Amino acid sequence: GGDSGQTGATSTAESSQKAGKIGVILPDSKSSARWETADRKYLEEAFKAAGVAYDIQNAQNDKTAFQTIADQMMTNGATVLMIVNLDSGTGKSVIEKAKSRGVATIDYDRLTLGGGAAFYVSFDNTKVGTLQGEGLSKCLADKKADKPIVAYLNGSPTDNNATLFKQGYDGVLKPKFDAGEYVKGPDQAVPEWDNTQAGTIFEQMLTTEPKIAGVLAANDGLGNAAITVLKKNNLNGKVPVTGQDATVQGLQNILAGDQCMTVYKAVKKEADAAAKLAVALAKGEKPTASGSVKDPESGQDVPSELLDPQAITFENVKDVVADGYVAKEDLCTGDFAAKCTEAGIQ
Amino acid sequence: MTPLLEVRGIDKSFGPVQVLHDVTFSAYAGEVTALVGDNGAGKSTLVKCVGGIHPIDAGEIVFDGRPVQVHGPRDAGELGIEIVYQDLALCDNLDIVQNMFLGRERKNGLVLDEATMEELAGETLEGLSVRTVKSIRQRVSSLSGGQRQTVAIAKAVLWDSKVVILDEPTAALGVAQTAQVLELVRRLADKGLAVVLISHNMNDVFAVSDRIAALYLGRMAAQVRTADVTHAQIVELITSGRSGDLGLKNGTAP
Amino acid sequence: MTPLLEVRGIDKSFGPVQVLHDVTFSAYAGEVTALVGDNGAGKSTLVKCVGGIHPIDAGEIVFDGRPVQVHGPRDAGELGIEIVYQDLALCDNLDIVQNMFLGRERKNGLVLDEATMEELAGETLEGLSVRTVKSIRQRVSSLSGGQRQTVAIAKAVLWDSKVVILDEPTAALGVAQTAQVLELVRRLADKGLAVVLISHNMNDVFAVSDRIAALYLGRMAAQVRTADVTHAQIVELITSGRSGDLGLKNGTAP
Amino acid sequence: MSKVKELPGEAVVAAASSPSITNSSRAYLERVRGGDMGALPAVFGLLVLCTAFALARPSFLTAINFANLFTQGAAITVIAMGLVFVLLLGEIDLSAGFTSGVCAAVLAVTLTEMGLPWYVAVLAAIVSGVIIGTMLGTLVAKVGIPSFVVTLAAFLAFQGLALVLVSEGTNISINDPVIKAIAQKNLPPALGWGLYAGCVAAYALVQLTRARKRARRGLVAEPLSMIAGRVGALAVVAGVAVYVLNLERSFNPEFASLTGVPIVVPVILALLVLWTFVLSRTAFGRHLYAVGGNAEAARRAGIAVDRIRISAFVICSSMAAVGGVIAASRASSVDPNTGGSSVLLYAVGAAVIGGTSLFGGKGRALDAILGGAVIAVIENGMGLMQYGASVKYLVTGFVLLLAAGVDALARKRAAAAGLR
Amino acid sequence: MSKVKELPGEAVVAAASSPSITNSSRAYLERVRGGDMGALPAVFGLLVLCTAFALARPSFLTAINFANLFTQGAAITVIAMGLVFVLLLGEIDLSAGFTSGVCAAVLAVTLTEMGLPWYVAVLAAIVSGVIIGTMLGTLVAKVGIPSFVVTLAAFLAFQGLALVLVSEGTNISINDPVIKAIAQKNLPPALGWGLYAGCVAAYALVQLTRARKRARRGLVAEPLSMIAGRVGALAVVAGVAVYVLNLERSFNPEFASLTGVPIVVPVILALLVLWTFVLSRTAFGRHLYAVGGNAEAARRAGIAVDRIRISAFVICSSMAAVGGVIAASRASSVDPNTGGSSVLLYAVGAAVIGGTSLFGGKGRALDAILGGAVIAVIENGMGLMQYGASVKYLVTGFVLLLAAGVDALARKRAAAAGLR
Ligand SMILES: Nc1ncnc2c1ncn2[C@@H]1O[C@H](COP(=O)(O)OP(=O)(O)OP(=O)(O)O)[C@@H](O)[C@H]1O
Ligand SMILES: Nc1ncnc2c1ncn2[C@@H]1O[C@H](COP(=O)(O)OP(=O)(O)OP(=O)(O)O)[C@@H](O)[C@H]1O
Ligand SMILES: [Mg+2]
Ligand SMILES: [Mg+2]
Repeated sequence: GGDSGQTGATSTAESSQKAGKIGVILPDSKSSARWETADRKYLEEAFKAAGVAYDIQNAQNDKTAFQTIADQMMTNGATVLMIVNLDSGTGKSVIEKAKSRGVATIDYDRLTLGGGAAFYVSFDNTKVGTLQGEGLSKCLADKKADKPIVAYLNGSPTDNNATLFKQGYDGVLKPKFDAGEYVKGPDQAVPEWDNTQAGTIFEQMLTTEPKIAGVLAANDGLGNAAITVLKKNNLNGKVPVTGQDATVQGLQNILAGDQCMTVYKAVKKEADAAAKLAVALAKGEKPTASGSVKDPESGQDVPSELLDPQAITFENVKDVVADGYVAKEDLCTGDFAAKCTEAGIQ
Repeated sequence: MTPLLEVRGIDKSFGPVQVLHDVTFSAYAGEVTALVGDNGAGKSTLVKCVGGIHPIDAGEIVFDGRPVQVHGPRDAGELGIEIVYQDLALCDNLDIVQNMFLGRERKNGLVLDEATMEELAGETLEGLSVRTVKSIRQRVSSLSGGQRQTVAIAKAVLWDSKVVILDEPTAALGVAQTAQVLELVRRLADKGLAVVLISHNMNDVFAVSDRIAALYLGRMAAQVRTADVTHAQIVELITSGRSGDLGLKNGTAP
Repeated sequence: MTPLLEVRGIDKSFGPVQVLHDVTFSAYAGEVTALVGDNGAGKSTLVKCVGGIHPIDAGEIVFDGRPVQVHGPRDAGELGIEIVYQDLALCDNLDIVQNMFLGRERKNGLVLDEATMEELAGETLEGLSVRTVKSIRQRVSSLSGGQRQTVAIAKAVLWDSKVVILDEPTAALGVAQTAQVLELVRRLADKGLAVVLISHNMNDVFAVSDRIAALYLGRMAAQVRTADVTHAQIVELITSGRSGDLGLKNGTAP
Repeated sequence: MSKVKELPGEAVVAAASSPSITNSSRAYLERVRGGDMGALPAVFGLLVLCTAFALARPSFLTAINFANLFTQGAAITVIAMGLVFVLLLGEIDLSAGFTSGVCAAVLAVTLTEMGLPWYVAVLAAIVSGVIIGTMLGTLVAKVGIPSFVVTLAAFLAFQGLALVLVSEGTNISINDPVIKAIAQKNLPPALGWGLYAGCVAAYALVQLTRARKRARRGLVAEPLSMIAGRVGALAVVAGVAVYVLNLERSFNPEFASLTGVPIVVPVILALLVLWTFVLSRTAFGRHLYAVGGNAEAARRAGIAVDRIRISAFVICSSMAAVGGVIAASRASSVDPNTGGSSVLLYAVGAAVIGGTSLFGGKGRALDAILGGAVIAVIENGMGLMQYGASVKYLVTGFVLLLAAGVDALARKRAAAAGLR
Repeated sequence: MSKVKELPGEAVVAAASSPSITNSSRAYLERVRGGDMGALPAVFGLLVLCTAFALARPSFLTAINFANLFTQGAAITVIAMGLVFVLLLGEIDLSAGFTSGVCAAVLAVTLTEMGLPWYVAVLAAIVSGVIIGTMLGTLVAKVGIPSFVVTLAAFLAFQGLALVLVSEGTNISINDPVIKAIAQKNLPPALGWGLYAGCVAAYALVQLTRARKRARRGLVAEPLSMIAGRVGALAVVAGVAVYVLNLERSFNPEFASLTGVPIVVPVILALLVLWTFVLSRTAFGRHLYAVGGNAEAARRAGIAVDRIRISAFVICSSMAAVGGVIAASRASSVDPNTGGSSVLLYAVGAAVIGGTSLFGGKGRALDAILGGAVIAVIENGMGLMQYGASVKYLVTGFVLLLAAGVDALARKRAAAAGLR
């Protein structure tokens, strides 16, 4: 990251005299690596290409800091505010404050309920959960599991996105539990997406229920925690585990056969779409979006760009590399080189 | 004449170590009772038991003829027992006036009446001839040993109490201040209070006391009228627990 | 004869309050020098300046003829100055032996030599006739006032030092223990050490000292040979700063 | 602020019983020279910080940023003010952050789900704080569990409680205009000036009456010149602040005007005056210092130590509740994370930076304001600096250290001069 | 564990200079009766917890769960052991958690990105800890900033540092078999028994030699019967533990066997012996207690107080580094959250529950083990209970309070009897 945003801002200051300034608030750097490694990079690239001044900051999962950063961006003269809210409430208060100062707003990745931002750009979070549920079902079918016990390792209990993911995979798996096809196992949330705690939680799940046959882990970090415990008990590869974010670690686990699938969100597409809207707004244009989403709280339609997440299994790991999201030299280290070849990665 | 304060058959142990053995002791109104004994004899422990600092294992405390329960310093204070402890017990982070009125602040409605407290404290300290205290708004942590002791004494005599117990009050005091304190002790007794004075200085003890009680290794060796004994006898009682007819017989109570 | 320890023209202020004014004082090897003065005269402050506890504002400390810098207790210790402070400075959470050897533990290689330390501590305490200490492995927090004082004294005399300064060492001690300590003080001086004794007890001062220095409100009123003065003269020096030819003239140094 | 001058922390040398030292302004200067600087080091650290940020980012000095500072720091400052009471006793309350979250959740639930008016909701939040404080205090004082452990347990339990109240991971929006106004709206400029005049006049009056009363009783009193100087300084500083806050700070004023003193400012001021009064002018406050300084001595003086302990926890938790209300107002929402993440550490940090000791016996309500200001300025300034996530953490830590270092070196000088 | 018996915390009454009290077993019983129970309350609290969980979930008592307990609690326990040193001085290290994270990140980077062998990586991690500790200690001791503020700043900065090291939030997988073995693999059963025999024998030998030496010098020594009793108790308890850990605990033993004492157990034991030795048998340890008990007295005794302070921080941070290595081993990965969230509070909590005082002067290495066991049992047991997130938080808090309450009530009795 660094303060390259700053250099970008000064170098383009004169060229875009009348163009405004774009402020971006990312949510945190710990629940997922994407915000600092992918989103920041792609947004910066897009803004620089368009020659618009920008300021990208990270709220580090702190609501108070989130609001303070919003205040400060407006103090610094931002005319477009793009936020990934930490929760709808603070998001809403930021959007309202921005509106009252004539600053345009974009909801990035997360919809601020009742906020009324000008645009919404995102992946469909419930869809992510649905893909995880379907992926797990497929892996269990491949393993020919009979009435498998499925354990849930959910995201942080205080994270609304975790609730949305759960809605998604519950939508797929609950009917199967009800039909007696699968057996519902332990179901626990991991505070703050903490991988260390996830290890303990899963270890204890396995102690109570040694016959767990499938693990729905909400992201790759939690998945890796479960896989570590499974390895210790020589169960890795036998019990399918899901994930999300297509991290190097997750993809390696997939290549090794320890993880059944992950969900890849093409962050670049999302960032590009959002950046396009933001740049247009900053230049005082009136952009339009391809679709819209109904805000369940206010009942209004928010103009939206919605992107589809993609399920990744051994077969299509190569897609992620081809997309440039993960570099081959990071992924295919040591023992994984052979697996990479096997998976057709070049 | 019944004693104003009497303790009967007090036992006190700290864990496995028994410090007081069946101690009986009385203090009479209008008299100064000196409590003497060697280092570690149990004088301070006895005082702390009376003051409710330490719970007692056995025995009873009788105040003005009634057996009473002293569960804490508040109980002792309510009975009218005022104590200057050997380990002064002042709050280092408060100033002299604040320490002297601690727990019994003067108030104007809700608000502390600082002016009145300052005046009263000043007067009391004047009476104890402390000339070197720069300001009575000085924090206690910056006082000299003798100054601290004077503050503790002044704190105890500021109140209307019935019994005043002073645990080695003059240990750190200079010649003039010691004289003042002894005079004060006598004055308190003459006002009808029961005063208990603990001291290692036999001259002081003989100068002001009406009775002397001698502790020896946690047992009460003897309690006698000052007029009936000599200096030498008391020293003997302190160091060996007995002196002629007086004192413990073979380590048991007389 | 040059003094072993000499302080010259020492000034010391705490914030706006000047406590020591141009104080000069000497202690000679093989002699006991008594330092007397009223409560708050500045005796303890002077000792703390010598011990490196307080930095001095002006003046110098001369040891064995050489001016020295004492920036902390370690420096004082290295010069061979051993001090018993009035506020004893013991670690309440350690036991008697641990306190006595604090900072100068006996070791067997890396490991503490507990057995040797216990033996030595026991012997030293024996010499100070403390009969009531139940165990030398008792924590200092559970000791009586006199017992604590004895531990502090024993701690200071355990070492090979050249100057021993005792700040009111007998304040909390009983008759017998006081006698022991005074005897010890004399013995140390006879061994060739310079001993400084602070005390409010004139009998003790006259019993053991060779010289007497009197502080009055932070100024050195006089330093005289004990043989040359009377009891009454010293008391006058303490309380008014002058006595006949001796002492301060109109609040300035003689 | 008048009361602060005579807290135990700063024994006023001038109030000597001997009239030899009379000139208290000289005494004050001598004290500063001697190293006993009271609030000066913290103020100095603050100035260094502000200068640095102003140089790096000129927008730091704008009226809008100045106004933002107050609302940004308000919740932490209020929580810190409550913590001062617990720290004064040498105890700690790790759960203060989540207590504020739970109370904010109570506020949100009474307001939205139960549809009660705002004053009932605020009352409910504060009563929750009182109940929580009573519980914590009782466990510490009566059962004797170390406060670190009690409040660690509460830290965990209250996270659960907050989750229950806002039903597992959602959040509750607050739409009540009064509640939202607390941290988001401003006083009309005229009212701001009125309040200013009232405060300065009251301060002057209190000071003069005290001095006159003391003089009449023959006690050493502050000379008029000193009082005039202090009142004058207050008038100037506060006047400039009110003036700046009454400037127009909207980016497009024709669109919507934005002027006036933020409403949180008088709220915090009122709390400061209240607690400063309690700490320095009532017997209860005196007893708090006594218990913190030497609990055994306080017990021997007949003070009900347990009761004092419990009260301190009650005050701490109810101030946390007030902090929670302010946080909820600022965010116009409550979720299970309210009061979480850095809130607790920042609040304790604020109290400690201001000069409150973790060992008890030393601390003032003003400390929370000073320390809270340091924390708020750092957050505010860092928000203007546009660093990446990792660099921002690093720089924030470093800046905090710098502010504390200035302060520490000044205090060290004081200690070296023999004053504590 | 032998050394623990003679820590300052428990002055051995038996070692009296007068031979009037001789029978030390009687003395011990009397001490317990009098209320001075040493480690008993914590052990008792632990037993209550275990019984409750065993009743609620029979799987709590399985061999696999017993083995899990050790690996789950290891990192926190090791960090707590380091924190004891800082707490002993009345200081605190809020950054210990993230120090462990930073050091784990250093390990991961040296191991994977730089491809160096495992021992170099471990060394690098520990050296990082030493450097961090030196920095923190110097700021506290020499500059005089309160440790709360210094380590709060470090708490922030190290989060940034960890992010930089793991390149802004990615997870680094650890594949080195040696590192992974630390927290994931077990000793061969035979080696476990061998170690057991060695430890018991060494303990007996040390005890006997000491007693013989003291007796020869005429000092009061423990009677043989007492020593035999203690050695016997150790032999039985440790024997049962080793036996259970050597049982087969694989879910499908025909496929792969899983037996033996987890490797972390001897690691923690070695650290316990080391630090107990340092604290109770060396001059350095003695000085730590002295500085914690009365820093001024220690200074007057000529102890270099600053140096002691800095060393304590160095030990704390390097133990945090060891904790970080164990955590990395267990998770076989490092991310910016390693050492974050609850790690610090749990570690300090463990030390305090074990009996270490936050005010300094009181604490033992064993405390960290006892308190760490309480925390681990709670986490482990709660993991078996299958509560929802909110209920889990609530119950965890309550259970923690319960364990601490048992302990507090026992200690209160001790205090009432006049012993501290
Ligand atoms: N808390 C305690 N725990 C254990 N032993 C104690 C405790 N307090 C006092 N003692 C012991 O009890 C005995 C009596 O102590 P006490 O303080 O009553 O003596 P004293 O007569 O006041 O002596 P002094 O003249 O030296 O002040 C001493 O041997 C002391 O070591
Ligand atoms: N840290 C300090 N700050 C301010 N004043 C102090 C400080 N220490 C001592 N003083 C003042 O200095 C003066 C001298 O104190 P000192 O302790 O030296 O007296 P002393 O001669 O030892 O008296 P005593 O016989 O009572 O022990 C006293 O008036 C005391 O109040
Ligand atoms: Mg006594
Ligand atoms: Mg003195």
